[in-house]
This record gives sequence, C-alpha cells and structure tokens, in this order.
Amino acid sequence: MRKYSVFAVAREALRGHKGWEAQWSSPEPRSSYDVVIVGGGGHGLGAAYYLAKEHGITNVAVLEKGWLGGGNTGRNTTIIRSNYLYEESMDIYEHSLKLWEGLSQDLNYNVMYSPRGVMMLSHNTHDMQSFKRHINANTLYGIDNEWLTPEQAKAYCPPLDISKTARYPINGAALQRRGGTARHDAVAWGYARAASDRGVHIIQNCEVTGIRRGPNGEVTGVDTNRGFIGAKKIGVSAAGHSSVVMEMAGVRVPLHSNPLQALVSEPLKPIFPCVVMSNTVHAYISQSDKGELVIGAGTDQYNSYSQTGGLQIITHTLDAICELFPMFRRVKMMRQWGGITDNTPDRSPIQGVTPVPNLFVNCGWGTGGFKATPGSANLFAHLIARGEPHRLAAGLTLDRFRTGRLIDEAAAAAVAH
Amino acid sequence: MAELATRTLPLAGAHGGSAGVRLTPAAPAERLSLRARAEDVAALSQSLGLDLPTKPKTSASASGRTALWLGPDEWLVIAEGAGSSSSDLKAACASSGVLHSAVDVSHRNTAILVEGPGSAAAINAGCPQDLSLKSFPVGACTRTIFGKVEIVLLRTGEESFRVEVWRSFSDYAFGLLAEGARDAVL
Amino acid sequence: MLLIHCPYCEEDRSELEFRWAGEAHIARPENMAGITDEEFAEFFFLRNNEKGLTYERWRHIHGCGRFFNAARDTVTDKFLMTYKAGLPKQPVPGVSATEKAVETCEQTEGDAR
Amino acid sequence: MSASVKNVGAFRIKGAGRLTPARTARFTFDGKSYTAMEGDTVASALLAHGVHLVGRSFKYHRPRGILTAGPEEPNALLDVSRDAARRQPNVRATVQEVFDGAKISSQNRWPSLSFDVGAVNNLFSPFFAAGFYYKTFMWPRQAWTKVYEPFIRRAAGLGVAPTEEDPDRYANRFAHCDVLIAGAGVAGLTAALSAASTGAEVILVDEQPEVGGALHFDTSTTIDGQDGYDWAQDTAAKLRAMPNVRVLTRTTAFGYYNHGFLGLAERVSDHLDRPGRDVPRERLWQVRAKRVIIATGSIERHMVFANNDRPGIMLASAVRTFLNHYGVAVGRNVGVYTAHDSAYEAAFDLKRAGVHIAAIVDCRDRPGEAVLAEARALGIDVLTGHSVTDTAGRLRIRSMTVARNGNFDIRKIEVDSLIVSAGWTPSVHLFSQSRGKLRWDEANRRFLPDTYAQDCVSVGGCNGTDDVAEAIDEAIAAGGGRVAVHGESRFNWTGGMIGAAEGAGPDTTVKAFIDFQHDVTAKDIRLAVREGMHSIEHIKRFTTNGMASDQGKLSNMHGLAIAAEMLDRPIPQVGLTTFRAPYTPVTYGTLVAHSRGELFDPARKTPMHELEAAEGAAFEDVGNWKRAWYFPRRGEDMATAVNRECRTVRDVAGVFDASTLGKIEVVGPDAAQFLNLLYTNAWDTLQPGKCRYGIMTREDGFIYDDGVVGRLAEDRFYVTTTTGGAPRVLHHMEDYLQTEFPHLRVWLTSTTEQWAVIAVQGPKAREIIRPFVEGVDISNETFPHMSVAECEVMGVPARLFRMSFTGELGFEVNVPADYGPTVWKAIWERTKGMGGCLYGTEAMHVLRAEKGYIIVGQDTDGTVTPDDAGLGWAVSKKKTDFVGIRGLKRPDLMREGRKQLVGLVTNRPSDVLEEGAQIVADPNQPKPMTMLGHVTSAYWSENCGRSIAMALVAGGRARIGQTLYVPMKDRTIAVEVTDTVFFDKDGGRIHG
Repeated sequence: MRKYSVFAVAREALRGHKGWEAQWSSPEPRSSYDVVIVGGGGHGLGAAYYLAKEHGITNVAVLEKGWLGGGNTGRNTTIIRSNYLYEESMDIYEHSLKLWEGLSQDLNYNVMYSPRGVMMLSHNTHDMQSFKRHINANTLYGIDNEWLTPEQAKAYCPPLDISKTARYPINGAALQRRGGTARHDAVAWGYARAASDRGVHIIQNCEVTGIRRGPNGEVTGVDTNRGFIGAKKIGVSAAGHSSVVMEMAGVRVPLHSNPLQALVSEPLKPIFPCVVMSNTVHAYISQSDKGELVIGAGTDQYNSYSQTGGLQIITHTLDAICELFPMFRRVKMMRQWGGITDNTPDRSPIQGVTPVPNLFVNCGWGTGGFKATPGSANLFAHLIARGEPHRLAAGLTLDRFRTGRLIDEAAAAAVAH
Repeated sequence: MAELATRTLPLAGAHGGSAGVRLTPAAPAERLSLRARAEDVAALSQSLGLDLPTKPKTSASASGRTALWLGPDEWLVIAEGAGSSSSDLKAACASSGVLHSAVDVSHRNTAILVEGPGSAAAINAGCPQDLSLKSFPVGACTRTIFGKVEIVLLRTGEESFRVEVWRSFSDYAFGLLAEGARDAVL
Repeated sequence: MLLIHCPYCEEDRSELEFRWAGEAHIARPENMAGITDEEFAEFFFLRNNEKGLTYERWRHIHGCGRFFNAARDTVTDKFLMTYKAGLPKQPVPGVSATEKAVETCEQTEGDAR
Repeated sequence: MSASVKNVGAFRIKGAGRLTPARTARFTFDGKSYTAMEGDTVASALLAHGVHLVGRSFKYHRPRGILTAGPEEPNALLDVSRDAARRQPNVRATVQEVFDGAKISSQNRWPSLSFDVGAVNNLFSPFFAAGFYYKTFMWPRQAWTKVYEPFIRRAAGLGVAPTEEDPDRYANRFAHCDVLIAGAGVAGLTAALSAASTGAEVILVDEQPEVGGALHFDTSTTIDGQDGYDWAQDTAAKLRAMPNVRVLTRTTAFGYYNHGFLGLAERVSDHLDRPGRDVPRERLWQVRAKRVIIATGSIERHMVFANNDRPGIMLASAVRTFLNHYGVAVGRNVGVYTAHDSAYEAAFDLKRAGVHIAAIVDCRDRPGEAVLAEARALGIDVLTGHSVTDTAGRLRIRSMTVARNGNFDIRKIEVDSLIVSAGWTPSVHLFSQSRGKLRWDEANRRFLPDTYAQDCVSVGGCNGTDDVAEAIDEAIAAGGGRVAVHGESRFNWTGGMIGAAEGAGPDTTVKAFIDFQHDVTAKDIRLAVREGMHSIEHIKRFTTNGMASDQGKLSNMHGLAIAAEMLDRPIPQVGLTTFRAPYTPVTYGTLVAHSRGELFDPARKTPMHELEAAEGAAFEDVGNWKRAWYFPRRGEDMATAVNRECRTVRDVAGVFDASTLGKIEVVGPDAAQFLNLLYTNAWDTLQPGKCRYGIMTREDGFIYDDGVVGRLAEDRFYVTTTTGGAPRVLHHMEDYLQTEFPHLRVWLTSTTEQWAVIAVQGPKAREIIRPFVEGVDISNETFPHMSVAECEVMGVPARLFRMSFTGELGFEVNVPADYGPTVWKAIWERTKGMGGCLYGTEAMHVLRAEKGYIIVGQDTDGTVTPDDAGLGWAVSKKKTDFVGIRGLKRPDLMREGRKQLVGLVTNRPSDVLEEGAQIVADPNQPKPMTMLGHVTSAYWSENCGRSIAMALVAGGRARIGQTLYVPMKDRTIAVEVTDTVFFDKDGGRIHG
C-alpha cells in the first residue's frame, strides 16, 4: 500500500496524479474463507481490518451487495459522542471514541474526525435531571461531559436562541467536548484500503441469498449471486437488512427497520461551530466542512426498506431547527435522503453469538451506528476471532430480551443519536 | 353560599379572519361523547330524537341537536341554544334502556366557526383532507388533524365550517386558522 | 407521506391521521402467566420485520380511532390491502409472503455491476 | 418603479424580447447601481449592462459568469437582500426577478469579485485533486482540528448565512387534484387542456413567472398558427378561466413522494417591489394527486473542454432566452461551440439581431442539413469536424482556440462570448423521485422513463419526445381528453454528446469542467476511477460531482460518460446516481410555513392560567402544557417562594391547579374487568364512591404510568394519568380494548379537558371547601380519605375527590372546565382569607417527596418495576392475568440486587443533592467507578428542616442505614440510606 502523506500528494501533483493505485483491490471471490463478513459498511469493513490486524486472521472476505459504505455509513449525519447512560453503552461508545481519536493515523487515511463538541440542549426540568444523570455517570466513568448554563451554551454556539420567550426556552445544556463529527465515506474507504492491504478480500455487488448449515447446525458458507462461498465463521453486520440476513439462518431478531431521513442545506460560510441536539424539540444539526448545514430528522413510524420517508418528517424537523435558530429560516434545503435503521426494543445494539454455531451478529445500532463504527468493529472482530464477546461488549447479547436485562437508553433519552 | 359559578369560554374575546374568511368563537354548547354498539343505535336514535348517522363522515341534525359520526361506535352529539343541557342529553340516552356510554364533554371542546369563500382554503392550511364540495359536502364531518392538533370538522354550509377542538388547543387552532385565513384570499 | 385506506371510514386518508401499531396477527397468549421466558421474548420482542410483504396494524388515531390491519410491501411502501381488526390474515392475490422482494431503486441505480 | 426612460443596458436589442420599457427598477450589484426592466431576472439585467462576471467557484475561486437562464444555474449564485433581515444567500441570478431597491452582491470572494485572493487556490490546483484531503492533513494528530479544518471550512462554503431572524411569513396549503401537471411548456399546457376537458380537477405548475417553458426562447415553433409563446399565454388564460383548473406559476414541484404526494414551493412575493403584509414570501403546497403528468422538458448540457468555465461561455438556449425573451444580446462578437443543432438557432437569432457570429465550431462532421443550410444563407462561418480546445481571458472570455479534430494546427478566434451546447438531458428527476425505473436510450445517449412505480406519465421532452407535434399528441393522450392542438417547428434538431470533448481526453491534464460549482473536472473523474472508485456513487462522493446546489443537472451525464469510458463499460452498467428531492433548493421557512413562534407547538393552558398569571405565577413546560411552577411574592426568589408554599400547605392549606392530569372515563358493564387487565391492582373490590392508587405496567413489567382511579358507579370509573402520559395511556388502553379484549363491553373517553381540577390540600382544606359544596357530606366519617362523590360546587355539577399528593388532608374539586375560573377564584379568596397559599408544581414535588410518593418518569425510568419502586403491594397476587404479569417474572426482574427506590439523607442537612447525581460505595475507587444508582429527586425540605432525596440504589432496601457517597465535581457528599418517608411517618395527617 502506498503511504498517503503531503509529500505523496505533492509528488503526484507534479505528474498529473497518474501514479495513484486503487485504494482497495477487487478480487474474484475464493471458494472459501476463514471468516465471511456480510455487509460492507463501516462496521463490517472495520471488523475485517481488526481481524487481520489484531487477530492475525487474514483469510477474510467482506461481501457487500451494493457499493462499500452505501448503506447507513454513507447516509448518516456523522455524529460522534460517547456520553451514554448505562455502563454497557459507555463501554462500547467510549471504546469507539478512543479509537476515533487515532483512526486517521492508524488507517493512514484522513477520516476527518473533528472533536468540535456535541451539545445537547435542555429545555425543562426533566431534561435537566436526565442530562445531569448522564453527566454524573459519565464523569465517574471517566468520560467527559459537562453542564453548561444557557449563557455558556450560547458562547459555545453563538447562533443559539436562548431567549426566555422561546416556546421551549433553553435552561442549560450538556456538552461533550470530545464529541464531534467525521467524514463518513472516508471511514468506509479507509477501512477498506487498510483491510485490503492486509489481504482481506473486498467483494462488492455480491449479495448473500442464503446461509448454509452443516450437520451440527453450524454455518458452512453463504450462497450469493456470485455462487457459493464457504466460510468457517460468518459475521453478519448488515444494519437495516439484518433481519433479512439472519432469517436466512433461521434466526429471528428483535428489530424494526425504519426509514431515517436527513437533509443538508446549500453550502454556507462557517456559521455553526459544533453539533447541537435537542431531544425535546427533536432536532440535531451541525455544519460540514463543505459548509452545508447537516440536519438529522426523525424516523418514520413504520417498517420500511424503501430508503425514503415522508415530507412531514422533514418539515417537523425544520420547525424545530428554525425555532432554535430563527436566523436559518431563509437557508435552503439542498438535498434530502433516507436510510434504513435497525432498531431494537431498548434502542441498544445487539452484538454476540447466536443460536447457530459460528454465526455472529452485530446489529440494532439504530440511529447511532456511525459513532460506534471503530469500537463496534473492533469488538466484533474479537467476538468472531475468539467465539465469545469482549468484556466491553458482554452486555449486548441477544439473550437480554429473554432475561429482561435491557439496556434501556430509549427510556433515558427520547431520541438516541 | 349564594355565589354561582359562571362559564368562561376559552376563546372569549378572540377575533380574527380576513376579507375572505370570518372566524368566530361559537356560542357555548352541550356536548356528549356517545358510544354504542350497532344493534343499539336505533333505540338511542329514538330517544335522542335524531337518526344517529351510521355512514362514515356524515352527520344528522334535528331540533337543535346534531350528531356527528366519528367512528363506527362513536358519535359527538352537540346541542345548541338556550335550554339545552348535557344532563338532558345524558338522560335521553339513558331512557333508551340500551347499553351505551354517554360522557359529558361540553367543556372539553370549544368550537370555532369558519365562514366565507376562503373557509376551506383556510382550514387546508393545516388539514390534509380534501375539502372540495364533491368530497366533503355540506353536512360532512370528520375527526382529523389540523397542523399539530386534532379537530373535529363539520361542514355547515357550502362556505362554512364548524371546527371543534379541545379547549387547550383552541388558541393554537384559532391562530392557525387566522394564518390560513390571511392566506386564503387567492 | 403515505395514503392509507381506512376500512372503517371507507376512504383514503393522509398518513398524518394514522399511527403505526406494529406487526399484525400476534395474539396475546391466553395463558399469559404460564408461558416460558422464551415464549415471552418471542411474543413481546421478536418480529418478522419482513422485506417485502408485511402484515401490520395501524390506528386511525386522528380519525375514527379504530385499529385495523394492513398488508404492505416494505420495499415499495405500497399498500396491498387494509382490513378490519379481528379478521384473520387476508391473503393478497398474486403475492406470497416468501416471494423475494424487489430491490429498491437506490440499490439498483447505485450499482456498479 | 418609475416610468421614465432609463438606461436599461447597452446590450438591449431594440425590437427584441418581450419586456416593455414602461416600468423599470433600480438595483445595485456589488455596490454599483443598475436599471432593469420589469420582468428582468437579475441575470438578464446584468447581461443587459454587459456584466458577465458574477461569482467565484467553490474550490479554485475561478471567475464565473452566467451559464444558463434557468434554475439549473451552477455559477451565478448571488446574495440578494431587501433589507438587513431579508438577506438571502445563494440566489440564482437566472431565477430571481429584479425588484426595485434590490441589493445584490457576489459571493465567495475577497476583497472583490475581480480581485479575489482565494484565486491563489487555482495556482495550487494540482495539489487539490479530487479527494486529496483524505490523503493528508493527518500529522500532527491535533492539527486537523486546530489548523487544517478551520482553514478548509473558511475556504469552502458559498454564501454567508443570514444573521437576523427572518421577518417574512410563509404559508402552507394542502390540496387535492385528479391530475397534477408539472411543467407548463407545450406538453404541459396541452396535457392540461386535455385533462381539463374531461372535467378533472387539474393543477398545473411551472417554475417560471410565465408559462411557456422552452417557448421562451424557441421562436421557431408555432402552435395553432400562433407564435408559440403567445399561444402559451392564451392557453394559460383559457385554463385559468376554467373552474376546475388551478395554474400556479413561480412554483416548483420539488419532490414527488409516496402515493401521489408532491411538494410544491411557490415564490409568492420575492419579485414584488413592496410585498403586502398579508402576502407570504413563499407558499408550500402539499398536493395529493390521483395522477401526475410530468412535462418537465429537458435541460441543455455544456461542452466539456479545456477552460470551458470562463465568464461569457453560455448555453445556447440561455443565449436565446436572453435575446428572445429579455431582448438582451450576450455579446457583440460571439462564437459557437456545439455538438448539437440547437446552438445554430442561437447563432441565427443573434445574427438576425445584428450580433456578429465569429464562427460556429461543430465537433461533428455532419450537423443537421437544415441548420447548415440556414447558416450558409445567413453567411455564418461553420467549422464542422472542429473543436474548441481552449479559451483565454481572465475575467471574461477573450478568445477561443480552434483545431480540426485530430489535428494539432490551432488558431485563435477572438470572441467576447461563446455559445455551447452538447445536447439535451431529459428532466427525469420527478419521475425518478416517484421511484420509476429508467432505461438507457443508446441511440440518443440518454436515460428515459421506463417502468412507472406510481400513477404518472411523462410527456414531451422529459420523455425523450423531441418533436413538437409528437409531444402534443402524447400530452393529449396523457390528459385523457379530446382537444385539438397543432404545432410545428422549423427545425428538427439532431446531435448531442456526453463526456469530454476533443482535447480533454484521458491523455490530457487540462481543466475541463463538468461540475462548475464544485470545480469537478474530467480528470477528477478519471482519478477517482484510477483509485478504485468503480461505482458511480463512489465516484460522485469522491469527486463531489453533482453534489453542489444544482445537484448535477448539467454534470451528471458528463461525469457518467467519462467514468464509463475509463471503466470501459457501457453507461447503463455504470449506473446513475439517485435523483434526490428537492429538485431545486427549498427555503426552510417554506417547509416550516406556519409552524413558528406561537404556532410552533401548541402551548396548552389550563382554564385558570390567566388567573394564576395574574397572581404572579412562574410557569414551567411539562410536555406541551404550561404549568404554574411557583408563585413568588414581591422580593421572593424561587427557593424562598417554594419554602413558603411548602410550609403554608402543611400549616394551613394551599390551592393547586391539577387540571393537566390526564383523565379517562371508563364506562360499561365490564369496566372493572378491563381495568383489572390494564392495571396491576385489583379493581372489582373497589366500591363505588371510593378511589384507589393504580399502577399500569406494559407487558414487560416496567412501570408505564400511575394515577388515582375513582369508581363513580358500578359501570363507571374515572381514571387519572400523569400529565405527560395521558395520550399514550389512552392509546395503550384502546389498543388492548380493541384488539385483545374486544369482547369486553366498555368504552373509553378522554375527559382531561372537560374538568378543571382544583386541589385544596392542608389541615384547613375541609373548612375551605365546605361552603362551596352541596350534595355530599364531606366530614371525615362519611367522606374519608380516598372517597369520591358527584355533587355540586357553586351550583354546578362537580366531582369531588378526597385524596392527597401531599400527605395532608386534601380534596380535589373537579368542575366543568368553563366554570374553573370562577370556582378557583372563590376558593382562592377563601383560602387566602384563612392564611393559605397558592402553590405550584415545585412545591407539589417537594411535598410529595417528603411523603415518598413517586413521580413516574422522574423516580422511575423505563426499567423500574413496581417492586423496585417500593410499590409491590399494588401488584395483585390473586389475579391470573394482567398486562405485565409475565414480564414481571422474567429472571432479571426477579433478580437480587436490583435497583430499588430508597431515601437518602445527607450527613450535612444543608447539602441538597443534585438530581441525577450518581451514588457509589467507595468514593476513592479509580475511574471507571462502579455506580450503585442515582438520585432521582432531591429538595430542600422546609418542613423537615433539612434536605431530602430519593434514589434508585442497587439492593437499596437492604442498605437502609448504610453510608454511601455521592461524588460531585468539587467534593464528595456522604449520605445515609433511609426509607422514603421523611415527614409524618405514621401518616396520620392525611386522615385529618
């Protein structure tokens, strides 16, 4: 792999950038692999990378039915934070945040992790109690998260309207300074390049149509539109399509796939310095490096794989954005799109073994999967390599729905992003 | 204690509208949320003195009482004018002798009269239903959504509607109607 | 914004009047207190989440207030039929639940085959 | 506007165009003043004055001019303002109509448009190849955030966001129709005539100020013997006169969503000099159409060649629009570079208007016979089989370099403008948004509608039907009616190309722009492919081609062709990126429409709200209710007021507005049985006239809601819920009633708003209310704690509860809501006279905490069982079924050591814990600490003379008496675990 650096760019600039090689190779699939990962998003590609890097397992294929990062990796609003409430959540999201901090260097690919701060607005007593519960839990767990007065919040994010006459005045905010954003495509591409460099096969346009089982019920491989591919172990990391893929192995999972929409404005000069979220009025917003205001809308209410949703979800979100930032009413929506989120009943992910031997699942990240990418991928690789979960992901089992040991982030925050 | 309670309407003093739409808070009314099974409709109709409508989106009126079909077992009965009282309505239902639920909602709702050539347009500022006369003729009624609140809509004339709304939502409904009225002069 | 036929109002109405209410035809166990943990998880949490034909419940919450059932394709979001609560699962002519779903336009259009 | 003759531009051609000089408007551009004619766009007005340079590109800050005459414009994005608060960035000069007094500025340049320091980027452009930022800026680690990113952010972006609140109004309208027609060119107008003739309700929309579409420029088409544009206006007038037709101009169909739902954005008043106060700026139309006819025409493409982006280089159709509609010539010595016949007509029109045509350079060997003959007849020099391989000119094109194809002999031809056309791309955006599938038309190198996903049909240019007569036939058929329209054009156009032209091929390094706004060149696409980006979506994302505010209307096909060539694959195999809504950008304000300020979200107020406000109440938001929070007297802060209220309630009495609590009337012979199933408690044992505290769980066994339920009669219950929980509890109950227990004869009715609820709590409560109540004996003996009765209060029917959320003797007076204010006033007067007070939600919270009463959602979240909350007694052991019975028995819910609700007292009585504070056993352990639970409620209790708190603590009840710790930022607070009752432990007062 040719190292990326400012010198490499300068050298190539002088010869018309003709010397760059493909970032990842596109080989024909082998007849079998030690590990097949279903799903070429950030989580799947990352898991392949860490299997190779940390567990020495390089006979790995990532099968993607479309194009790399074409699912939720390339459709989300790229918010990164780790200030969750429950220990199980803090474990995995903080693990992830720590990996984000060195990811560009680790991958030799600028993923543009930008810790510009994630601020969650509090509008009432209930918000305040909930945020302080988070802040205190985070602090004792070693995760940064702090309370701001309305004035401090305004100083951190000048466009904010903190007037008392607002419909839902702001009575404070929780700020995680290490939270921020990253460049979503770069995450998929960076992992793909680094994994490919370590021998992982990245196979696009390869749709899994069946999971084959051996005499003892264990997995033996996958049927695809490019033929059968043998596998000693299979890791499913298919986000919105997890139910469909798991069903191929006869495993039902407690998931709902819902449309989640987002939108960007026309590009503007820098006006918005951080990420702001409000659960009470249902909005979150940041500004991309290109200058677009990136706004996340809510999920549509029904199950769907259509990657489209209703206009009312968009208008409802913009109501809230313009209420918080009245100056943005003359800004224009340039593009809207949708993704398919896989939501669990407790809004926490599932990562673990399944009733089928050697079949592992990583799903249910709902609206929060992007921020978890490095951590989830890293722990999923551990799970696949060792056959049992890493300590930091031990609570994310499928079995919790039987025992009732839920990790109910949904109960703690109305909108989990 | 000699002092008697008096009624204060939630929209008392509200006024609004435009050249094409007049908005008026309706006079106080008695209202009943009536629930009953299909087999008991006839008996209740007789006791109430009007035919409870059984067709979706229709209403029926007789002697100051109007019954609005809201659902297959649900009607909103409105009695207007002096002398009507919710206990009369309840008593009438009770006299039917059939199984039903009659709950006084006289004060839960308040009503706004929307009148004028732009009335449908004003309501369509927040209501997603087709209010053309073809689809929503005089006498048609429905529970529906109006912006961010629920309303019950009754067409009382070609250019007039009655908007029933829960009292705490009435400021909002009136405000949105006023906005719609301003914009209804196309 | 979907357009949904309410089988009670006998009319197509905007999605704004409705609330989605989960997978249809999941009967609450008669002997609720006696089922196993596995059966409870199955009843309360596990869902088909079909890609393609799905049976689901809606409530015309800002209309007649009734819950009812619908058959819908989750890939196209097209309603194939709606029918009243309490009726058994209605077959959809020409469609079987196991038929492979059509790909979404985004997937096919974005393919680099 | 003034009627006097002004200088409306040196480039106005006498006798050309449709504008009349009767009215003019003054505007400024970058501080310089200009005069426009009524009907001018900013673009036509500037061009009339010879101004081509209007902006700088995104990345390289290259000078840019006006390329198009429509909404597809990628370059001419300006900042337009009426006044300081009405400033709009990124406005297309080709769409915005001039209004008198408009202040217009260019963007993305410093210090000036003609001298822009950012243009240095152009010199370094070799470094800024597509995706260069992924490969660098990684060292040192912190530098990305601190140095590089701020630099990139400042350089990027186009316009400057408004900084003031927008004072303008926006409107929304829901509408329905049988047929919605998008586009009012020949095809759309004809389709409308046809559809309207059937009596169908028709909505016809067009984004331009007048109908006509391509007829704005196409002067060679005649319809029904009339000039095409005149026919269009007459037809629109005819349609407007029909009762079943609505014609909306300046209206863009921006999104085609599910089930025949379309979003339209109407620009209502941005073109007016002085918009009236009642006129919205823009209006959102949310249309449900039974059928949609898409007649959106097609969009001309530019030629991809070296330095094809200089100001003065323009699309042929734009040049014709400026001349034939606005009467403006784009130059005096104009060149043409084309792969399509349409550019010839532009040359003809200009030539006839007296403009010199330097040459028509046609990369084809065989242009259309008819245009070639006409060019000869007009004496225009045509160079077939030639290409323009470069251009020169810093702020405006000065010359073009021309070479015979495959030949290196070049010659420079001086020009001041260059007309380009690579052919036309059908506008399939709406069709694609409707999720129709496209097919590739290899003969004409374009995508066309193929399989429809909704009830819609494409007609005319957007369906690939170029011949006007055929388009008309198609439109008539689509409309379903019978009308006769006859149209013909002088020329049938041929030709067109996609991809890079001569001299910009894979072996070159020239800057041949595809996406003007994002500065994406042909070589960027090739680099992306070289780097392994083989999916068109990857190429788009890597290069950002088509992701600018014009959404690739000009660039997508070129990019696709270049990628396909690089990949050596046919175009349909490379695919097409998705067309996403909106078609053109839509103002947030328009989408928000009325939902702002007071109408953003309903503020629900109780019947007594105004009276409470008059008593000085501070209010808090609870859900969308406004609730009286506390009642400060002069000089009191919140704490002082709350302390006084708490003390007064226990010493005398207080009046509290409990109207917001949810209320549901449950009526029917099976009412008790139904409640048995929905609550954990048993209800058949509750006698009429009595009430009971109930807990509702979901199937999973966790607390969902709580409240007091009164039995008014054998078959009638009055259920109360939490304020925020009311709607979801009713929905939950309806769900079970309708779908699980439909055999039960019971009905549910929300009565939350029917009743004003005035709680009177405190030792003197009975004495206060006694004079108002008739029809019930409220003595302790006949009306003990947890009684309910129907009676009269001040002469009106009322429901009286003896209940308490304070631990004091208490009553809740329910009167029909309209009576609330007078009853409240009378009760408050009497209370005041006896030394009592008004109290708000804050005092209510403190008082209930003193008694250990929980608030669902504060002392519980979605993971707390009744037993966890110390309410195990409320779960019936005898019932064989209720919602939650099984969930409660799951292993983790039965486990030892679950978090349980307990009391906490701080070692120092004055320390008030923070709600949300975490609790540990060992405050000195390293992080991450093991946390035992958290503080759910904490207050200063004036009545206890110390702080009190409730907390959920692991194994909490077994820890009573233990000392635990609450580590805070600045110190650690030691606490003792207690039970949850802090005041009146034996509970005698409630029975007083």
